[in-house]
Amino acid sequence: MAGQLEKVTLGKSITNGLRKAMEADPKVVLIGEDIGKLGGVFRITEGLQKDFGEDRVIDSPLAESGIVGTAVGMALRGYRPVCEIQFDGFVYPAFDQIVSQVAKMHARALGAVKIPMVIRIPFGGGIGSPEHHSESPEAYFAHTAGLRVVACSNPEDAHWMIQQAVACDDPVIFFEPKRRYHDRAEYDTTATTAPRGLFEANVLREGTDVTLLGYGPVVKTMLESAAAAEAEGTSIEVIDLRSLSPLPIDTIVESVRKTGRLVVVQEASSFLGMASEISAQVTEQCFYELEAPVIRVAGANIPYPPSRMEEEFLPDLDRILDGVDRALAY
Amino acid sequence: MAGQLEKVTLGKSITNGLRKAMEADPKVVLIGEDIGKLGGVFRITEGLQKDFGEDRVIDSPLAESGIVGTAVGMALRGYRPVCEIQFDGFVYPAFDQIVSQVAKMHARALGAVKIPMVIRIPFGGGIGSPEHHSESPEAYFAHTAGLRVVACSNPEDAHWMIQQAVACDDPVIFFEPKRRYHDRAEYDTTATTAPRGLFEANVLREGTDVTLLGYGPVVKTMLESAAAAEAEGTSIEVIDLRSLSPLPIDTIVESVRKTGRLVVVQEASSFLGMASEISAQVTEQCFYELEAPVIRVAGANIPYPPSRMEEEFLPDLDRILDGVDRALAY
Amino acid sequence: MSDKVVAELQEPTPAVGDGGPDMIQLLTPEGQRVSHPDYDKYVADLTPEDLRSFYRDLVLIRRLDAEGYALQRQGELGLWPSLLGQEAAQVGSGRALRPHDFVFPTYREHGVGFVRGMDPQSSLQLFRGVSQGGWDPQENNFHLYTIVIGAQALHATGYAMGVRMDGNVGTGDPDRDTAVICYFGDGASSQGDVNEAFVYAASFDAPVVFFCQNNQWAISEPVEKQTRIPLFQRARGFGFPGVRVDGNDILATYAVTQHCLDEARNGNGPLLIEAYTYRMGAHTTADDPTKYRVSAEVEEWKFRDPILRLKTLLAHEGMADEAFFVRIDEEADQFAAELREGCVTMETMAGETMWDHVYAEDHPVMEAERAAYLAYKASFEEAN
Amino acid sequence: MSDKVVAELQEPTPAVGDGGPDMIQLLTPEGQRVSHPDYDKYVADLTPEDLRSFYRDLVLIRRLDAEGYALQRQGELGLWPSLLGQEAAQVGSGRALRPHDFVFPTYREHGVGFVRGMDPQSSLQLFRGVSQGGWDPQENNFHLYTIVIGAQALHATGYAMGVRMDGNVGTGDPDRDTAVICYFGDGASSQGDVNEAFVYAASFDAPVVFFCQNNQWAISEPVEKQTRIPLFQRARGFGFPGVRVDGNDILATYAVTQHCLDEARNGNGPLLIEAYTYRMGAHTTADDPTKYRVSAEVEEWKFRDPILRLKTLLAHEGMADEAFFVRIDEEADQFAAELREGCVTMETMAGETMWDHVYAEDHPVMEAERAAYLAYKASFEEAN
Ligand SMILES: Cc1ncc(C[n+]2csc(CCOP(=O)(O)OP(=O)(O)O)c2C)c(N)n1
Ligand SMILES: Cc1ncc(C[n+]2csc(CCOP(=O)(O)OP(=O)(O)O)c2C)c(N)n1
Ligand SMILES: [Mg+2]
Ligand SMILES: [Mg+2]
Repeated sequence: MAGQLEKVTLGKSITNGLRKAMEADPKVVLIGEDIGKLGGVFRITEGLQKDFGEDRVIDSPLAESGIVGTAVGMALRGYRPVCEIQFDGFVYPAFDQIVSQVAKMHARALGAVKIPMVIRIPFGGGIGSPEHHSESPEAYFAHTAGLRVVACSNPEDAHWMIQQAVACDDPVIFFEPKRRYHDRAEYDTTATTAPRGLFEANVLREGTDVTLLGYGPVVKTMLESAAAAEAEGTSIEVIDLRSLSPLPIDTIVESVRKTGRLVVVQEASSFLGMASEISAQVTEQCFYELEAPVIRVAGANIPYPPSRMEEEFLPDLDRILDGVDRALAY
Repeated sequence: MAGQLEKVTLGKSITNGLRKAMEADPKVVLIGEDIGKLGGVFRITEGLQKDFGEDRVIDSPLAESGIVGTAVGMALRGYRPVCEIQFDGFVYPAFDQIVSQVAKMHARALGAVKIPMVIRIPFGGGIGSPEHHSESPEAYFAHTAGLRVVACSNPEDAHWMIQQAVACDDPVIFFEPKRRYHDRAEYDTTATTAPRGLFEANVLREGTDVTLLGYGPVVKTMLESAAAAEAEGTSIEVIDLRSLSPLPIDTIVESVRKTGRLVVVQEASSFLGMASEISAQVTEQCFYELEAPVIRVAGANIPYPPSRMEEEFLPDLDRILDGVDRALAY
Repeated sequence: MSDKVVAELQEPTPAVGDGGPDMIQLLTPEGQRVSHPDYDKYVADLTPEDLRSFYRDLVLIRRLDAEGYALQRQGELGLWPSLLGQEAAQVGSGRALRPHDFVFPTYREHGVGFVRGMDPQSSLQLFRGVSQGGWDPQENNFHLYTIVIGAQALHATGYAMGVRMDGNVGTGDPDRDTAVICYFGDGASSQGDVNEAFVYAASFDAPVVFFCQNNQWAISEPVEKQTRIPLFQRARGFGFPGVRVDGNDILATYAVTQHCLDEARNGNGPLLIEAYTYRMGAHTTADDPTKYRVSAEVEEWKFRDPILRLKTLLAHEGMADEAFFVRIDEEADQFAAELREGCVTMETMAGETMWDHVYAEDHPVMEAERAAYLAYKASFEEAN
Repeated sequence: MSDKVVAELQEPTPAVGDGGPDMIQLLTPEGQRVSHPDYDKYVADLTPEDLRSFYRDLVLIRRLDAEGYALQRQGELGLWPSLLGQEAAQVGSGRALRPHDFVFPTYREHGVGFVRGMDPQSSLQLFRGVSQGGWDPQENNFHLYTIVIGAQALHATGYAMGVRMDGNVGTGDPDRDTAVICYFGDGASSQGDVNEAFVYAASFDAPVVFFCQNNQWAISEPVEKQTRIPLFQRARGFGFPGVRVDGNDILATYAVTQHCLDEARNGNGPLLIEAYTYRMGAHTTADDPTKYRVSAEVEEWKFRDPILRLKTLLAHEGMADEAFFVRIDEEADQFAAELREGCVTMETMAGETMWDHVYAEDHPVMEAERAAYLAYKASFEEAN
């Protein structure tokens, strides 16, 4: 049977994915600030409270530790809560609950309880917002054992990944590239199996000279960079990391063994960011294959700047190509 | 004039350092749980409330966000607060205040206000404690722009570093190796100038075959490992990192240029830990000098285990020497 | 259960929009001056001149707000959080402060900043995206805007603890005794930090007045989501006084805030004021309130407009004539034009300044990254 | 300020050790049964057999505690948090629960766990260092110990929200209506999480009873550091009932907890109980209370011993004879011996199990690290 191709935004793909997850399992509940009537500040939960009721789409009081902490309790009662954190910079009040409870409770119980919980976080910059609305806090979570951390970059992935995250029996921190919420792509919205596992990387474009790796909002920029480089005769392999923890290291290593060069892109500050870990692991595994050190194209080690300066902060096409050039210069 | 050599424990050295800082500047105040009459659960502030009064050694209510948040307010009023967090695993309730306020307020004010604040955190394992009492959360802070992060490893350094941290006009996260609190060393307690800057690494032992780098509690183990290796004919250079952020990368690079091999030791989980950042930076700067990839001897990527298993988790002499062997095997 | 507690819990919660019998009011929505035995004294000395200047402040900040909104719509600001409807709460409380008192605002206290003497441009910087704050808090004893909900409550408490440590409480010297005021919203009352601030402030007798503008909404969530009982009663769980004032009544707000600040300065802090008011506009320009609230509610609150009622009083009591009102409107026009001019000409700082104020002391990474950035930029110049 | 609020705030805080007039008591320290109009009914049906079994529980958990202390002193446990003095608070509240109610303890509720039917060894695992918890919370509806102060208050609230979502509140069916009880200490009342739990629980009418054992100390800090007013009054700031009970009086604790659980099950949650008690020992075996409290205070509390007063009642009312008390002591000796035996033979798990339960689903890093660990270990075997 032919699928139904539809052009859907990334945001709406998450909405649809959440709806499917809620239809599939009555234990799935959503909790967060303004996610009911308003549908969330990004409208990701739009229409869901109307259809599933106030017990399944819960407008929470204004307290993030409360959102995550009560969700832990609901998980213990047999629910599968999906928390919405309104913006990246507002997840920190919940940090203690996430690091000391969400991440560790399964281990504490020697497996006797599960915390099948998703924490959705719109992340990254580029939307012209004031302080705390443009951060990339993924490293804090990826460093924390007991959590799984993923980031989607395109509508079809978003649609599937959110469903897979909800189905996962472990806690998943789910990063959404907020400046890509309105990006559209066509895909089969009636398909019944996911194109790939939640914790797999995706080679979006094959190439031979350099591997370009990133996740979330920068993936689109990476693809544009690869296209531009092709025009100049450089063949770039582009990988969407998708899973930050566990790290799909085999896919990365396989690509680096082929190209000999790796450029990792992220909006987060470079110091102790994902690119550093990837650099360490890839260098360990490909010590003799690497033609150049792993090049990190990342945010500066400063607080996210005022929005009128953010273009100078964010990795753009030029900075990515500069990174590629630096890798090729070895 | 000859100095006064005294054998002092690491814990007592911090006590003495705090006392000197409080004598030197009446604006220095301490705040934390149980730091008054009890002198803190590790007795680091012992005697200070008696001598400086309840306004300068403040027993706080049981709330860490409150400790750090009110300290920010005191800093704005012109004080230099030193916060004590009782154990590493209890810093997370204060995470939001640290990441979004302590780290960013100076930048937010374009330099018009300073937050000269120290957050002392006893860290690391090896003392047979239950959950949350043995963690190594340094990477969370080192990843956060706007903070400075240091760790002491021996009494003399502890004595000076705490005074330097208090004198620093930026917020400093000050890690204390709790299982070394009772270690003693002899030094000149009457000296009036610090042997080195707060943000400098210290080459503790020169060597030619491998560079061994670490901070805090593992430094002692590294020295023991180097001694053992010498007996087997391997010459190890041992560096105490001291400053995790900013990273004294030049000292590290200089050593690696000489030895060609680097092993980094930490108790924290390897994924996105300090060793990964150091690996990335060193590989970038010493790509052609490295004879082997940077080897990371670190905690496993699991929550800190029950104390009867912690010996299997912590980097010990054997695991460090195994790392050295792996570096030498290339 | 003790009968007293049960009785208290059975006190009826006032209907939406009605502040209930506990609410302090000195000026009715109709512009009638009403008397209150405890609070009359705080407004007794106000001259017609004072009241006219109150009026002027209200009009100017409403205009400031309208201009902020317009500038956002025209793309000059990225976002604007409107204070429409909350003018009296802000001016009334702001005017009750002494210069050496210290203010911790949220992101909506443009009016308080204005009466503190802040350059009105200041509020715009953050929302234009040219800085994340950018003023010196010590200049007008007005701290930077805090966006993370509730975080400033602890800063205010710590600052007030510092004031007490300095000995600037209860000396009886009005130039010395200092109070701290902390603004936050109804939604913020749910945050751990705000409640911890209550604990600390009570434990250390901190000279801080918590000023909660209950504008009935936290984005799309009504105040009933945050609390079952009137918010001013939160304080009684922590052992300090709470009072509800009509936040659309500038006289009552001014009086109650003065009283509470005095109490704090005298060493009887902390205290909580709930200013019962209403957010007439959207949460910010990014919000669409039609999704979650009925316009009838907004219409009802129009009858309680804070400016109109003072205008009525001034007119009825003959304290101001038509010419005065015209003059203020003209001043507001002028003010708005300057504001707009200042805004559109506000410059974005050069990229390399990003590294300038991350640390107060030298930092090698800042230097290295700034240098790399400049070299990278220069490489484009060269290429051209 | 409203006079009522001022009046309330001027209520005298009871002196140390005296729970004040609001404290519910059914059994005096002297073992006298006193009557209370609201609560007598909850103990009216208790048979002498019931009271003897209360006594047995009290004695056994005191013995459990003494054994925990001794085991720590002998190096068999890394740490032991003693419940000495808090036996009645724990047994009284624990016995008021129904099997399908759910308990969220701190690290000190060994007594509650015991009356829930937990294997007494369970409490020892964490302190012996062989696991960080290690039991299945669903087995006795008794959650794992929570060490991070206050974190469990949100878990309990969320669990109770789930109970309500399940429709298991207010049906009138005793096998269905479910309450959740959350234990925490006086110090914990200052944590943001506990106060957020109050907000959430009130907002969602969660069937949760917050049970605060005010043992007067949070390590070295007296309860006055955390609050100016009696802790049970915290609830009134959040719009739900709070009650203080004599936590050394097992009858009152049993009665008040039953009442509050019933209220919660009927949909009238949340509620707060402050059990006024005393930590007779050190905070844990790592603590030295001589640094911060006077022994006279401890001596005073000895007169309020929770076990002695029940023993007096049983003896005076002829509900138990000397033989009974001897038998219980013998049972306690036996119990302690088994506990000790179980503790010292408790095995440490093999190193490679560290990776077993970090994730519920397969995780490549766990597999890789476990394999590397085993290979590393094997390399030593080979070397020998
Ligand atoms: C910690 C945190 N969580 C979420 C947000 C997003 N947010 C901004 S304003 C707001 C509502 C605030 O409501 P209230 O405290 O009533 O203040 P008001 O905006 O009504 O003045 C929210 C949820 C935030 N800024 N900080
Ligand atoms: C978040 C956090 N901060 C600090 C600690 C260290 N700590 C353990 S128990 C305790 C005191 C707790 O006092 P209280 O809540 O009164 O309970 P009690 O121990 O008296 O039963 C402290 C500070 C902790 N476990 N968690
Ligand atoms: Mg509001
Ligand atoms: Mg206590």
